[in-house]
Amino acid sequence: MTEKAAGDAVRINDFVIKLANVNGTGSASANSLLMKAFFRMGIPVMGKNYFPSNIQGLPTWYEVRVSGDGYTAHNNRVDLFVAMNAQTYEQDMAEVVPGGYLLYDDTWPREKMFDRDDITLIGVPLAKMCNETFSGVRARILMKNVAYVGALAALLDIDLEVIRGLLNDIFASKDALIASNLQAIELGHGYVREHYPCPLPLRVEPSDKTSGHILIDGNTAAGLGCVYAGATVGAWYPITPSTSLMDSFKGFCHRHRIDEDTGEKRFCIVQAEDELAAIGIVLGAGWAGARAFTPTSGPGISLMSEFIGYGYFAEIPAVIFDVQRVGPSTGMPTRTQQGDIAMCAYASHGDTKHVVLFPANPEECFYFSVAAFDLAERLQTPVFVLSDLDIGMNDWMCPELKWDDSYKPDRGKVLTAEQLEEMAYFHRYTDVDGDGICARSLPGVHPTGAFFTRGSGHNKRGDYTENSEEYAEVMDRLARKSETAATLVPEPLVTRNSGARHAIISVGSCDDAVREALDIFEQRDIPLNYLRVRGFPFVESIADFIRAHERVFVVEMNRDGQLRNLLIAELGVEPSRLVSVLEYSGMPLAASLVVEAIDGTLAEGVAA
Amino acid sequence: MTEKAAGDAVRINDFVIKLANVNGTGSASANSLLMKAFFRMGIPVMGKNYFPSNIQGLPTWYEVRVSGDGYTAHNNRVDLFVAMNAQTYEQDMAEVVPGGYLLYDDTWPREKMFDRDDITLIGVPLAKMCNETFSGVRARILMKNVAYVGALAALLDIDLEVIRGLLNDIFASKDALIASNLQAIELGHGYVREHYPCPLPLRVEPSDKTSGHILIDGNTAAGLGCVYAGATVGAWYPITPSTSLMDSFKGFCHRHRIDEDTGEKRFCIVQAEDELAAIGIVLGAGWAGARAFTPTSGPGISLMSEFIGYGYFAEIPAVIFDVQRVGPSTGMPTRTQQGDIAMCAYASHGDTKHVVLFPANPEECFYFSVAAFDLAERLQTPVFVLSDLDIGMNDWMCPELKWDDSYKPDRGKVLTAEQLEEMAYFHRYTDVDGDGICARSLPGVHPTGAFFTRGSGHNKRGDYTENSEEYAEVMDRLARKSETAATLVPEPLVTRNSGARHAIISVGSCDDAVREALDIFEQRDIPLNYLRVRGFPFVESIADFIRAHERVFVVEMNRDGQLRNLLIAELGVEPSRLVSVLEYSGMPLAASLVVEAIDGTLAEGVAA
Amino acid sequence: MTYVQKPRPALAWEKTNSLGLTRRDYEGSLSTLCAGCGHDSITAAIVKAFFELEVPPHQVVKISGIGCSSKTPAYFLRTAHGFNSVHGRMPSIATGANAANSDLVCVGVSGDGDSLSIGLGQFAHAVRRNMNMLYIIENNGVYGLTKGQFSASADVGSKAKKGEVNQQSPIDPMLLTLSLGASFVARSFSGDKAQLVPLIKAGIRHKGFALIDVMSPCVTFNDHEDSTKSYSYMRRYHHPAVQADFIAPAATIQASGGEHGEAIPVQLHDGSRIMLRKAAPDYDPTDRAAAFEYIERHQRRGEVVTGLLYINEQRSSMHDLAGTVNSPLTEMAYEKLSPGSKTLADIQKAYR
Amino acid sequence: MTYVQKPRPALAWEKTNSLGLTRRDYEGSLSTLCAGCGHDSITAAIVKAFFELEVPPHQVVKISGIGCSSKTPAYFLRTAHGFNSVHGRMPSIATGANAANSDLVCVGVSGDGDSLSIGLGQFAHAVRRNMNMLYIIENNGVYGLTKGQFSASADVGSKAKKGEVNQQSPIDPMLLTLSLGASFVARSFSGDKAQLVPLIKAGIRHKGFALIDVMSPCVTFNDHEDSTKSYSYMRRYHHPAVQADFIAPAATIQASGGEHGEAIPVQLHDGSRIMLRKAAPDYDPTDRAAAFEYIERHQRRGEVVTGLLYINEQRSSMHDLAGTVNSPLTEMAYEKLSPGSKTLADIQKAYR
Ligand SMILES: Cc1ncc(C[n+]2csc(CCOP(=O)(O)OP(=O)(O)O)c2C)c(N)n1
Ligand SMILES: Cc1ncc(C[n+]2csc(CCOP(=O)(O)OP(=O)(O)O)c2C)c(N)n1
Ligand code: SF4
Ligand code: SF4
Ligand SMILES: [Mg+2]
Ligand SMILES: [Mg+2]
Repeated sequence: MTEKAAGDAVRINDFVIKLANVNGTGSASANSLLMKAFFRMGIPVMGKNYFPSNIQGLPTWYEVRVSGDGYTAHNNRVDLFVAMNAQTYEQDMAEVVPGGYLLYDDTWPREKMFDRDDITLIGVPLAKMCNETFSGVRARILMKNVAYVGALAALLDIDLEVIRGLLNDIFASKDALIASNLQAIELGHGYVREHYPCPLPLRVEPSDKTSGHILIDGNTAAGLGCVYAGATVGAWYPITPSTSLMDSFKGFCHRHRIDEDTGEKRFCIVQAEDELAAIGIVLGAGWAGARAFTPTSGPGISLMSEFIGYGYFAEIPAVIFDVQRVGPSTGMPTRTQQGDIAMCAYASHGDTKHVVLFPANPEECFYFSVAAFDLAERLQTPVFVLSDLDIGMNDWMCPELKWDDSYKPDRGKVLTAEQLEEMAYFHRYTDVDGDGICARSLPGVHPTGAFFTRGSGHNKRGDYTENSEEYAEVMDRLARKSETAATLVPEPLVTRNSGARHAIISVGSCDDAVREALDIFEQRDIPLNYLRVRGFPFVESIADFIRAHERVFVVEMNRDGQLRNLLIAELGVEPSRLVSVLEYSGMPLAASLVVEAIDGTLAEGVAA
Repeated sequence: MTEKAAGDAVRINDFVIKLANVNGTGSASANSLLMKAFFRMGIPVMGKNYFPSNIQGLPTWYEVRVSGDGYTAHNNRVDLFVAMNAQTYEQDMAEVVPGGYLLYDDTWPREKMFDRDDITLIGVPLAKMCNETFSGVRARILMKNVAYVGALAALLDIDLEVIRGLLNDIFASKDALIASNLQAIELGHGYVREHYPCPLPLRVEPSDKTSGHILIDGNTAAGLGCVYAGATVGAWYPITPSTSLMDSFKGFCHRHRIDEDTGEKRFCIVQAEDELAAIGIVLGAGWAGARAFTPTSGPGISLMSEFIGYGYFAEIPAVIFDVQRVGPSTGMPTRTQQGDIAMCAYASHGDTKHVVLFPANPEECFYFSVAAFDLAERLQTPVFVLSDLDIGMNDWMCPELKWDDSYKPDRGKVLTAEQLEEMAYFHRYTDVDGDGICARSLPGVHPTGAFFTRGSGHNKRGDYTENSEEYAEVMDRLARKSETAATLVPEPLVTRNSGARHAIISVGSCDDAVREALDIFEQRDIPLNYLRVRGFPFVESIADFIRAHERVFVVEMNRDGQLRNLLIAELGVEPSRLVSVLEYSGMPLAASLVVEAIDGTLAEGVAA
Repeated sequence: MTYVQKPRPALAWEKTNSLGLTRRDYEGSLSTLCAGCGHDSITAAIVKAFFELEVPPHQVVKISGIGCSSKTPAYFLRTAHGFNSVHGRMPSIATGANAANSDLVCVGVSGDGDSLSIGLGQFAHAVRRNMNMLYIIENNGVYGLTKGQFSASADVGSKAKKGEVNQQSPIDPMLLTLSLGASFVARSFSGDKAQLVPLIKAGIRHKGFALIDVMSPCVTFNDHEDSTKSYSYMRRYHHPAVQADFIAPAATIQASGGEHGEAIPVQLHDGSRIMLRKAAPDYDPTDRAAAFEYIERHQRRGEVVTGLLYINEQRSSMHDLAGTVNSPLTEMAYEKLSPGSKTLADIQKAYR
Repeated sequence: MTYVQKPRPALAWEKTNSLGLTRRDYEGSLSTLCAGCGHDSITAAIVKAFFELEVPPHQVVKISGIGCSSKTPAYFLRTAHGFNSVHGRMPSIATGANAANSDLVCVGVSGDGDSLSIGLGQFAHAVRRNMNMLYIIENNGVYGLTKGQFSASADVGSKAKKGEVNQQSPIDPMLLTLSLGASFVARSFSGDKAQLVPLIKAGIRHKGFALIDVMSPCVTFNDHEDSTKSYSYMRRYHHPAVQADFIAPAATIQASGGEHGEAIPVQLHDGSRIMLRKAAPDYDPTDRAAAFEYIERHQRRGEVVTGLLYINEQRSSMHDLAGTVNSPLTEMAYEKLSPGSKTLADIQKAYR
């Protein structure tokens, strides 16, 4: 190995590793082992999986960013490539920064092919070593992955003790597995130590920046949120990237919601025949008084549209998780995007407006899923939690989740049997206190509470109507309810920098990249303010924020500037003030894209 | 009968009759007879049916406006009420203007109940006379309706010859039917002439303002348009108020598309199992090379959302008629609204933008349905024709439809077998001329044309991709195609009045009322300009029009100002300039609502 | 505590049940259907069945899709919650309501359009789940509410009012649900209340999915000469194969063979029984394939086989299969649902 | 004029058919499925069947939904148009394509999730319309592409890879489509190409809806010990009831009773024939109810009955029922579609 240009600049706790694998070969656990090792060493870390919509045999990549400064957004720079897939050698090599490294399995040497002279090639005979050491096809394939983690440990100075600890935790008491994994680690580690100068200038040092944190994906956190919110009915139809949300709920329920004595389940999960049924089940359960939810992705929302309008008009609580993937249509099911913002805000025919929460990370997935159930019952309406593949399926570093045991679900205005007993009559859609929300009754509770729920025209008593005034009265109240909703959804988060003339507005998983970009601008003495939208309908203060700045960059991940359109239409702000910064390629947002786009616009501004 | 205050002011060819009936009693044909009689006398006339979502036994109303000046919008004023439904006597009576008239069946006298002293009561013993004259329950009920037409003929001075002519045409050679109907007409006519001074000050005089015109409903005209456009495949699932569109297509096809020799049909209509299937059938047929369409209403579009996104992304021609009814959800299926504008513009998850045509009357329904097929094939995308219940189901006075026999369907860029034979390869999604539209090939034509259509990520060659750049390239081209679409959809219609500082923008069936309002303002020396949007994506000239006015009133029929939102988001115009004027009660728009709303805003403007 | 409906003072001539309620207490608002519509007779049968079964109305939920038939839940059990959902999606709403609160007595009312066209998928999957509900199809061979188009149950050769002849073979809810493994498959005729009322009672008490397909003529669009769904056709070709008497838990069996063969008792989960009397001696309502064969054979002759055509009390219902707790999930205290802060901390140890 | 595929120069050892095409000309792009996936064997059988039937590939359309199975149309007939639609909606796309151009040979490929869950309604209605197509369900009892959840065809007691046991009774496509009046009902096993290829040929030539439910093990998620959809289970319980040989129009019948009973010829619309050889002597593939009974009986024993289980060549297909013109509507000249200006003027006389 000869170190190539710039390769000798030492970079501690600040680099990106990308790993290329073939899917279905078990690389995911090795890559996650790697990521966790950094985390346990106390170094902030990000890991993102770029996998194909396929089960076995196609290229898949994993990006690990190690950042002592805590930057955990996607970054287009690759310092070290672990190229385990011969199909993609060429494109993988092209991605490495000058001065970077490429590790590959030189059981079959390819020195000719890896012809860049500005990167350092690190050959490790992984297959050869594993074939010699392990028996069984599957084991050999799996161990190759573990072995490159060992090699990386040597190259990057990862603490082997940490890896040992991880393996102990992962395989619990399965000693044989622990032993063979350790053996594989040592194969890679030993070989590299023997053949290459270790560690590289690129390396890690223990730190203390991850204590009080966990590594968790958003779907797991959201599923856990549903458990803590007291959800009892979950209905779903599998769809990437939302499937693991229900897996999470199911798993936690199996561990924490089964009666120890009787084995009875305190939850009911229905795998529906499709998304139309899933939302129907949720509405039926919500109407009957359970907290019910469904996780899905874009195509599912399209299919649920008719029922979503029903939920809005008949005022039934429901929680819908849309873990967004790339649209339109089937699109790229294993890539990320924020392309469903507009749809969720106004889903279904006729005049509708829905409550949407926008978590930016797994931590918010947890808290917002609890909030979503409270809001759904308080507002008696479907509530969307709009996450995305990046948040939902990748492990993010988050502060530990906290729970306040004094929490009580907000059931909203639900009449008890006692209250109904006192009432001479019950009118379902009469708003007595002006907040646009009426009292509701649950079936089976009291005869006085009976009413006929319908998606057809109804008046404030709940009777069928085709009368213009009665219909309009209900519609106007629903509009009033939206105003109430704006005051109840999670408020925007605002970060101010003194002297800022311009600002950024963003949403969801863009947050990490935007905050990194803000720091970059600050270092360059261009202070920007930042507002992150977390709920819809928008609260008026967002308009004030916009009006207080010359230019507002709306950073989002779709082609058509859906958040920007929504801001303009809903808040009446001047469109010319709002400049779109868009990433819609399916990759997570990188700070560099934000910086370049804003630089471009500001330069124009100067020129003009 | 004693004429009441203001009742003696003679009003010729300028009044509104409203008729209250029980549905399922055959009143529709009598009311249509009445309307046609005015029309054949050469007087511009409007007729609107306000019927319940029910088959038999509930109240239903019909409004007939006679206007020598050609105003055919809904009008809240009722000069003469024909109250045939005892259930609604009270509310019907309340609607009559002071000085107006109320005709009712005084077989069962109700003088006490009709206690308004500012209107004139006209009792006619319709049931009694018909029971004495006709036999059979059904005949007696039907003839009562015809008899009140006779009574009205006497009161309003309708030419009996015209009525005779109509009956001859309607019942063709069924002499017995003609005779009994005439008998009923004469019963009513004779009784009224005998008992009341005829005609009333409210009356008609022959005119010549309907020559070159027809009375037709929009669904019939649209169905006819599909026949002339050369559509061969129609798929649908029944839903009010779109059902009669397919009835029309079917009827005309049965008369004009069946091979005289073989009896074979040159069309294929599939009554689908639901709307998801209907749009699937249309996409399958369009992909295979047929002109295919589906008529539906709001709930149908919600259900079609997933497939609509597919059509956008895979670029398949389709024509979708959305005959709008009142939403959200089931809403009021027999009332009118423009509540699906936003949904149709952006239907489905992910970034999409659709082509939408907005006919304002049955004449445009005909021409726009032809245009829709041309655009769908030219642009290779689903095209919406957004009509509404008022246009679709009511008879409107329109200029005769014309057809240019030199018309050739614009099939767009479809490769012939000969062209494919010359090609070494075929790449489905490559744009060679920059208009965003690529050449397509049809199945069964030539092996070189084969490609794999998919809703998942694809590159410009048509191959599957998960590559960011390739995906984005296709999405960017689709955005370019939208720009091309803006130049091809029907251009906005602009009416200018010299000295106008403010303007109105409106859409669809609002047109009649808006034009009436413009005249009212002009008479009051407040000139307003007027732009009627007829296609989406919007052409840039609409923005220019908006910027050229101080205030632009956006008149539309929904609660949330959907057209206004679309204008702001798409054209980047300043929101504060655009003032919403909204009617969303389910009734057609009346000029008075527009005038009052604009007056209100302009007064504010003066005050401020 | 549970609340019950306060009996209205019953009129002298009104019979009351053990809850002190009269039959009128089981009625709903006035029907707005066409005079003579078959659906109204089914409504009346439902009222009678619930009154006689003595079910507290507010413990019932009435769920429907869209159509004339789907309007009818407004016309019975005024003091029960109703849910008029969207077209073809009643089964999913019912599934959700049942998932949330298994104590509710769930009655679904649908039409042939609602269940066999747009709703076929949901219908079939509700059968598969065997969720505990009574599911009534008010079958008239047409889409009544949209004015008379053929539905998927229209028979080949049946003529529409405007003359069109149906060409497509019908989807028969009996054969269909037998193929899907349904546990309670019955057919009746709106004009035969004596047959229908006990079937409704048995369907309510059956633990699982109970389907009753009721031929229910549409007088406005499908009651003419060449219709196979008219009153006159049904009166002629309605072919009862098995009569079912419903016997409440306490009652003693009126064991009478009847005219046609011996009576077979079927024990239901709550202790009530159904006495099956075979009208057709060769018919076995517990043999799925035989039922299929019998119905199909008679169908080819234009006969509409009615009665409790198949029953299987062994199949477990949705909640039993899922192992859900026995009491309604809606009544579960939050404390029993939240694992609490300590557990949350524990859980997170695995995420480091 | 019609264009045909230009034969590639065939390699010496390659067999060509009468169009001069080799088997390779009927292949598609490389499969991206898991090594050993049953679906790939079905792809191979389709290639073989089309090659031997000598169908010009570009006159075929290949339509599918979403799933691993639905990806496979990319892997055969490279020079045919393909349409990978949305999940569960292949039947409607096929209906539209067939409505537009009745000359196209339409092959639909779907999965058990695609057809029996989300797509059940469309599937059933395509059967009802009896539209002219070959419909293949590649049935593995799971949702392969979303990583192994149970599908509606999973058998009771079948165990998932992660240990969960399926409790719900399966929807069996054979029983289901028999109940719907399907005209061609067949089942096979991806591992039995000798049985499968002639069935595919017969299905292509059958005028109407031809269903072949092919048991197709998912090696990644459902090929383990306690699965009833695994290779080993199928090898053991695959129970051929009727073998079908396909005979092209010109060929003479190889009338051989075979080991199991006599051969019954079935004449297809285009002159070709199917020779049915009954493996089970008591089986009658033209008796709908008997087929139902046989399949159901064996199913209860865990046996998977395969073969051409039911055929009815008398039922008319969609276009025949509709009376559509015989040639493709897509080829109809515009002049034959537009009534012209004079007629328009005439029509409008009624609108005054
Ligand atoms: C999504 C949707 N599509 C179509 C309709 C229109 N529609 C209302 S009822 C109905 C059919 C009803 O037929 P059926 O279920 O047989 O009930 P019936 O009126 O005959 O009792 C249709 C098509 C609708 N309401 N919603
Ligand atoms: C509307 C929608 N919902 C869910 C999905 C996710 N999805 C893709 S394939 C699939 C199931 C496929 O199962 P099956 O049809 O049996 O095919 P297999 O992969 O087993 O061959 C699902 C649920 C989707 N693509 N679209
Ligand atoms: S239209 Fe038919 S189904 Fe509807 S209410 Fe009237 S008779 Fe009954
Ligand atoms: S996951 Fe299963 S069905 Fe999908 S390709 Fe792999 S083996 Fe085949
Ligand atoms: Mg019906
Ligand atoms: Mg499958």
